[in-house]
Parts: sequence; structure tokens; C-alpha cells
Amino acid sequence: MAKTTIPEEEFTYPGSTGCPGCGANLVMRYLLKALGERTIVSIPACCWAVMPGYWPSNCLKVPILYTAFEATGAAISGLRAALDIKGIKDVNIVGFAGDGGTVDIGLQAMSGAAERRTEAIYVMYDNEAYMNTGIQRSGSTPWGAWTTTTPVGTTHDFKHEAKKDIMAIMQAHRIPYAATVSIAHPEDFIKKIQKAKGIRGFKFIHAMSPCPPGWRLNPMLSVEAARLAVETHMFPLYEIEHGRVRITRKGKGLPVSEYLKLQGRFSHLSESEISEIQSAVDASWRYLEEEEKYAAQAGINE
Amino acid sequence: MTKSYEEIPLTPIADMPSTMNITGLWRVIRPVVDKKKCKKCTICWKFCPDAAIVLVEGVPEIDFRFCKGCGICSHECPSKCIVMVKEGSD
Amino acid sequence: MTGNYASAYGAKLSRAEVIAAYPITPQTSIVEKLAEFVSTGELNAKFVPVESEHSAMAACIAAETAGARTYTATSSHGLTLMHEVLMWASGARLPIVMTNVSRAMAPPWSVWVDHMDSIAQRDTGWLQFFCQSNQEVLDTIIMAYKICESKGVMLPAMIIEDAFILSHTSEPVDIPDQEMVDSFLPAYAPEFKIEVGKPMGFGSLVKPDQYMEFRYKAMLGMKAAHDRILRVEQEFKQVFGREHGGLLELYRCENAEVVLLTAGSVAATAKDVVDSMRSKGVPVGLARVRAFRPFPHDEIRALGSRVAGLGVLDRSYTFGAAGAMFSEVKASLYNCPKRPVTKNYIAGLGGRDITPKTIERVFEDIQLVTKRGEESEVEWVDVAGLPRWWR
Amino acid sequence: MIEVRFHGRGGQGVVVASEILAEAAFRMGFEVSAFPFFGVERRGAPVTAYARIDDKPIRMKSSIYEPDYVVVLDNSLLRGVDVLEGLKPQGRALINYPDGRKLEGLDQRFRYFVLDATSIAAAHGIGSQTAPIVNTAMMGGFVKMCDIISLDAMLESIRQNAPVKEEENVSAAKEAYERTKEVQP
Repeated sequence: MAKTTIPEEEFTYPGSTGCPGCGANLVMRYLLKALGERTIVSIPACCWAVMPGYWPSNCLKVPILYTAFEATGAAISGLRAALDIKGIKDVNIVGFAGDGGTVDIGLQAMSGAAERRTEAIYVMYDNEAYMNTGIQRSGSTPWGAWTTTTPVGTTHDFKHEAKKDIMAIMQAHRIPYAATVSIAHPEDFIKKIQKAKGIRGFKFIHAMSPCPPGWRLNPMLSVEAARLAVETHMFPLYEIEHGRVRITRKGKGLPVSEYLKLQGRFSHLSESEISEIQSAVDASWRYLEEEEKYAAQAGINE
Repeated sequence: MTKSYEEIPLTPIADMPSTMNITGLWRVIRPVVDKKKCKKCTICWKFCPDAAIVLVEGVPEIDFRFCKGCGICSHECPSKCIVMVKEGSD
Repeated sequence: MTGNYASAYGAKLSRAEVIAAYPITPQTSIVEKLAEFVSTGELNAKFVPVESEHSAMAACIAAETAGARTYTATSSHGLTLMHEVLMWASGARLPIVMTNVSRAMAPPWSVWVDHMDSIAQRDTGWLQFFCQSNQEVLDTIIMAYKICESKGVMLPAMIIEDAFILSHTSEPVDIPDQEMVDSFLPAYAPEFKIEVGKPMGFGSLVKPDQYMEFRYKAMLGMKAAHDRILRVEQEFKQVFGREHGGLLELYRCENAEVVLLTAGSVAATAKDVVDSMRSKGVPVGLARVRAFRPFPHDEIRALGSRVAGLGVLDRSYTFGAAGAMFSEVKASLYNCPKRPVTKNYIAGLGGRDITPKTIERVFEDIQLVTKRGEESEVEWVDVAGLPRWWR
Repeated sequence: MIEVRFHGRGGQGVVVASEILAEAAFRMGFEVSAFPFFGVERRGAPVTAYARIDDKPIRMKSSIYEPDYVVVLDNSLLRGVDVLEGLKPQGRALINYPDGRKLEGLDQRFRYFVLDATSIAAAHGIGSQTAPIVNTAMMGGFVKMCDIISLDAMLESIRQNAPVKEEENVSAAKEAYERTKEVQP
């Protein structure tokens, strides 16, 4: 009998209305495998507000509290307050929002929840644009990407602004735990969620979530793209535990072009533009390594 | 089928498993598993976004009611025993 | 006790379990007082110090969905920031109770009273109660929980107190005995709540073929609130010996030729004016809209068919139309067999004082237009630059 | 008034097909309207779009329940979706169907036209080889099926509406026009 490398029990039903090859479906699947049944998920407007299906369909085996686009942080604070006053313990409360609902319209409420030390795990599934509305740029869309609001035309081409560094923003909130996770590395993903579950306070998870239609990516290559994001250091896997940075997967340091070339949203980029991305990625990676070294030397919160 | 206002809850509380959505109808390409070549690594199961693969003694059984035919299982299979074929062909 | 403390005591006596609020003038002392109650243990509740009013309401919605009785308070810009989630609260059928300290909207910046903020939320599916005294504020909060949490209603309520005129004015207020409140208002026990082990999605996506049935149900809830308000007030009276006038309070309307209809604290002042005019033999009366939602259409029809003139004083204005209360009143009267002459008075915006003298002039003006049978429309009262409007 | 319903899947250009037809009719002097059923369906999920054609201004904003024509861009929809629902007696259905396979078991009250739009689109390099975009080829076939739209008007509409590869789309539509045939299921 073959042994699976991640928990076998499923907390998601088939029949979600996500697109074929949707990364966000895997993010939810792994998240709930790690957390189990005693979990309540709050979901704002985003793909995942639609993916459970039209009423009365629910593709999760745990309760969902839908909330307004910008309100996830507030909703999880309210849920926790209610459970506390009712004396209900051992429930994982999860805020589960997209990148737009986190780094843009939901940033204020999330920042508030983090500052209030709300006992919850906030998961941002990052598909790097407003995908539910049909691929518009968000603060989390990377430099160089095509979206429908950064069209490649004659006077204006692609997104010229950098992706917001949400992990740094959360680091600055001095939360006890923040980590990046990838659907290409479910074992690491689940380990981090389980770790977050054991730490008190507000925990933040940044989940890379490939979107085949939005990235102009063959659905078959969804996991492959997530894997290459890690291997090229476009999306490094690391965690920040009580301020201490630790890289959890070094990656091969492949050229970023390996990652970019899979995706139509980057197909317009010139050689020099790709090397600009490469330099930025290299610099971020070096910075991350320095942070890790510094944390080890300084023995922050060991 | 529209339900009478008397038969629905106060607010839309969704309490039916999403298996009511036969999303397998979306499929345009279909995974075909060569079970003889399968090494029971369970990787295809692990990466199925729709949890539409069931392991039977470690071998994938695809639930075609829900498989959307994304092809991730086929791409990720290290022993290349899952191929995608056009839906409707044999 | 100030109106704000009356609100805080109302929430405390109702045993609100989760309070999420954000400061705004002139509401702040409500949440300060509640934070104090929680910190001293006088109130066993969770106080969520949110970072905006939008989050305050969103947190209340989440907590209420999990079965907790919730309370919040806000004012003007805070209320209008909540607009989106106010709709959410009613659509989710959550009996949240909130105090709104009614204050003018900017610009021009103003921290003073008018009803523009509250009136702008009239379509959000909330019950709306305008109060005239601090006692009424306290009592209405307790009653509102009982009304809203009843199975046939399940909608949120907004208790409206006028900025400064109630919020910061000290009046004697009887604080009911906690045990009596407890027996009057049992613990919140909703039919459905979000809880582990029950994998249900609250507030899910509904197709056009089913959406209207949910809206129809919410409408039925608001409709049921009408009778529920009356019944709960009778029960309240039996226990506490006080009542506040149902949906439409009538003051000396018997044999009145003309009646002024208004809402909020100005109604209290107007009662004095009615007394003084009545003592001179002038047959005037006052009608106070206590519940703006649900709107007391039947009560207004009954009143309208027995008076000759009905003035409506709105402390807000709906651009492109008239005062919102005036429009509703006229709609109520349309199918009365015998209709009074009506006129709308817009007064007291941005905290402008509405004095007894002003109210007396309004009464005299209604009498005049009634005598002449003029169906005149909207009068902006005491606006510098306009010609003298009174006789 | 002539009413047309389109069936396809998210991502196949179903809505664009309805717009191409409407513009072709408009070019011939008809009044038109084209509209999708705008749901939240995802890539691959069944979607519908509609078009109306008339010789007087179209004010009707309600949906279409009894179409004169249906266009099925993806024959896999024949299992699972009732693509013929409400079709008027003697109404016509255009189905993207592979050559050499027989269309069977369909309601005899209607007339059926078939066309291997997938192969034609692939041969003309429209979309990818695994997922060719068939909407323009189908509109070539529509001209053959109906008695109202001229091939020239349709080709010009395709030229104006194709986001890329205008001429490839036009020649695919031409070939599709030639190869569309009525069948007896």
C-alpha cells in the first residue's frame, strides 16, 4: 500500500467551480488538510467566493463565512471575539483572501487584525491580479506583467510598478509567524500551516497561486509554474518566526526566463526587460539571505 | 428550479456538498491512466486541484464526474503513465 | 445621564457580548463607557478595538453570525462608511443593534445634528428608531434586541440619537434593574449560527432564479417588525411601566386641525409649543415618527384622514426631491379618501437650533396654507437670503 | 424577429461569436442586439450568449427562450446541456462536429447542420492546436445554415472583430461556409 506524503483526509469536495488547473483550489485543499475539521474560513469577494458554487453548494467540509471585499481582517476578529465570549476553544479561524483583497482593498482591515493580535491564520492566495473580475492589475501584480488594465499597446505597455512586498509589510507588524508557501511543495506547505496553528497570535501565510487563464498558462503547467517560481527565486520559500527569517528551500537559482516563458502574460518582454527582472530577483534573494544570516547571528528570539 | 420563499432559509446558507456540480462536463481533454506503469507514488492524487482522484491501493482512479481535465496529473506523473486524450475520442 | 451613556447602559443591560467600535465625534463617549464596563468586568463582553467603522460593522456581522449578541455605535461619516456592510447585516438577517448619533455630513464640515446620515441609510434593511429623550434611547436599545431577535423579524436596528442635543445633554434616566431586563430579554439563541462541525457557507452566491425569494423574505421580516414593535413595547410597559409611543407617537392630536409631524429631539421641543398654543385655544397637535423603518404608513393614513393640515418637518433633505419623511408621508396619504393639506419644512441642518419660536411659526404657516388650501411643497426654514417665509 | 442562442464553454469566444453575427446583420441594414448570460462560470464551464436580428429597432431586453437557431460551438455540450431547449419547430441547429462521425439520436422536429470547425480552426492556426478558437469558423457555417446573412457581411464582421490573425479567421470562415452541410440525425 502506497503511503501518501500529505494527510489523506480531504476537507474539500470535488465540484468546486474553479477553473481547470486552478492553484487556489490546491491552496485551500492543502490548508484544510493541515488544519482539519475544527476550522472556520472567512472569505471575502474573490475567486474563492464563487468557487464553492451557487447556493446551496459548498465545496468545503468546514463552515464558510463570506464577507465584504475589504473586511476579512475585521470578520476574523469578530469571529474570534464571539468564540471567546462563548468559551468555544480549539477552533482555527482562517481569513482566506486573494491578493487584491489583501494588499489593496483589504490591507487596512488585515493590518488592524494583525495589530490587534487576533488569534487567526490569514492566508493570502496570490494569483497576482484581480482574477475574479477578469485579470486586472493589483498591487500584487509583478513588474512586467500584462493584465487587462496594463494592456500592451503602443503608448503604454505592461505593469511598470513593482509587486508590493506583503511579507515585509507583515514582518513590520511584528507578528509571531509569517511564511510563504507554494502549491508545488505541499509537504512544506502543510508543515508551515501546522506550525502556524501551534503559535498564538496573528499568523500570515503568503501562498503562490498560479492562475491559468490570468497568467496565460497551460492549466497542465500550474504546479510546474509554481515550482519554477521557487527554483528561480521569483517566489522564495521562507518563514519569519518571531522576527527570525529562515529560508526553507534554497531553490536552484534557475534563470527567471525559465519561469516567465511559460506564461503568456510575460510574452511581450524583451531580453533587456527580462534581465531587469533577473537583477531585481537576484537582489531580493541576496537581501533575504542576508536577513537569514543576520537573524542567525543575532540569535533573534532563539 | 426556483424554490418557494417558504422553502429556503432566511439567508443563503449553503449546506449541500459541491458534488451537486457535475464539473466533469467542463472537460475537453481527459486523463487516461496506464495502471500497469503506475508506481503508486501518489503524486497525481496530491496535485489534483479538484480532489477528483481517488487512490485505490495507491493507484489513481479518476472521478470523471468532477475531473475538469486540467492535465496537472499527467504533467506531474514521474512515470509518465497518465496521458491526456481529447474528450469524446477513444 | 447623557444620551451617550444611556446608549452604553442600554447595551450593557442587554448584555451585548461582542462590541466592536471606532471613535467618532459625538459618539465616542458611548464606546469609552463600554470599554470601561468591559475593563472593570461590569460587562462580560469582548471589546474589539477595530480600525474603522466599516470593520466595526464587519466584525459585528461575523460575531453575530457565530451567535453572539453584538452592539456598536457610530455617527455620520462612520455610518456612511458602513453603508456596504449595513446592507450585509440585513441581508444576512442578523439582529445587530447599533446607536447612530445623528450628525450632519461634510462638506461643510460639521459635528452637529441633522438626520442626513441616518436618512441616507433608509434602504439598507435596518429598523430605524428616532429618539426624543435619553430614557427613550436606553429603553429602545433593550426593546430593539427583543424585536429584532424574534424569529419573524431577524433584522438589525439603528437607534438614532441627535448629536449633542441628546448625546451630550444630561437628563434624569431610570436605569432598569438588570434582573428585570434579563427576564424581559432572554439570551440570543438564533436558529442558525456558524459553528464547527456544521459545514455551511453563510452568505453564498445566489443565481437570478432564486435571489428575489431571499429578498422577499427580508421584506416579510420588516413587515413583521411593525406588529412586533407594538407588542414588545406593551410587554416593556408591563415590566418597566414606560412606553414611548409605538411607531408613531401622537401628542394632543385629538381634535387637532393641524398637526406637525417630525422625528427626533425636535419633537420634544415641539410638544412644549403645542401645549402653549393649545393653552391659547389653538387646536394643534404633534405626531412623532419614532420608527422610520418600518414606516408607519397605516398610522399616518389614520391621522391624515382626520386632520385638515399636516406639516412635515425634516431635519434632512433628499436632493432632487424633498424631505424623505415628507415624501413618505405623502405616499401614505395618497389613497386616503380624505387628505389633509401638506407642506414640508426643512430645518435644523448642521446643528442649527430649532427654537420654539421657529416651531410656532411653522404651526402658524401650516394653519395658513390649510385655510387657503394651498398644496405647497418645500420650505427651507430660516435660510439667510430667502424671503421671509412666515406670516 | 430572428433569435439565436449560442452554446459553448468559457474561453471559447462564445460571446464574441454572438457579436460577430450581430455586426454582420447590422452591416446588412438589420437592427441587432447581442448579449451574454453573464454568470461567474469559469474557463471550460458551459456558457450561453444570444443575438436578435430584426428589421425594426429592437427594444426587447428580456432573455431568449424560444430561439430560431442554436449554435453549438462544442459538441461535448450535447451530453449534459439541453442545447435544443425551446428551439422552435423546424428550428435549425449548427453543431461543431467532427467529420466522419454520425450525429445520432437527436430530436427529429429540428434541422441539423454540422461542421468540423475544430479542424478548420486548427488548420488555419487560430488558437492553439489543443484548443482551437472555433467561433469565426462557426460563423462561416452560420451563413450556410441561415437565409439572412450574406457571406461578405459575415467575413467583414469577422475581419473587424478578430483580435489577431484577421485574414486567417476570414479564410477559416470561408472554408467553413463551404464545408457546412445539413444532416439527418
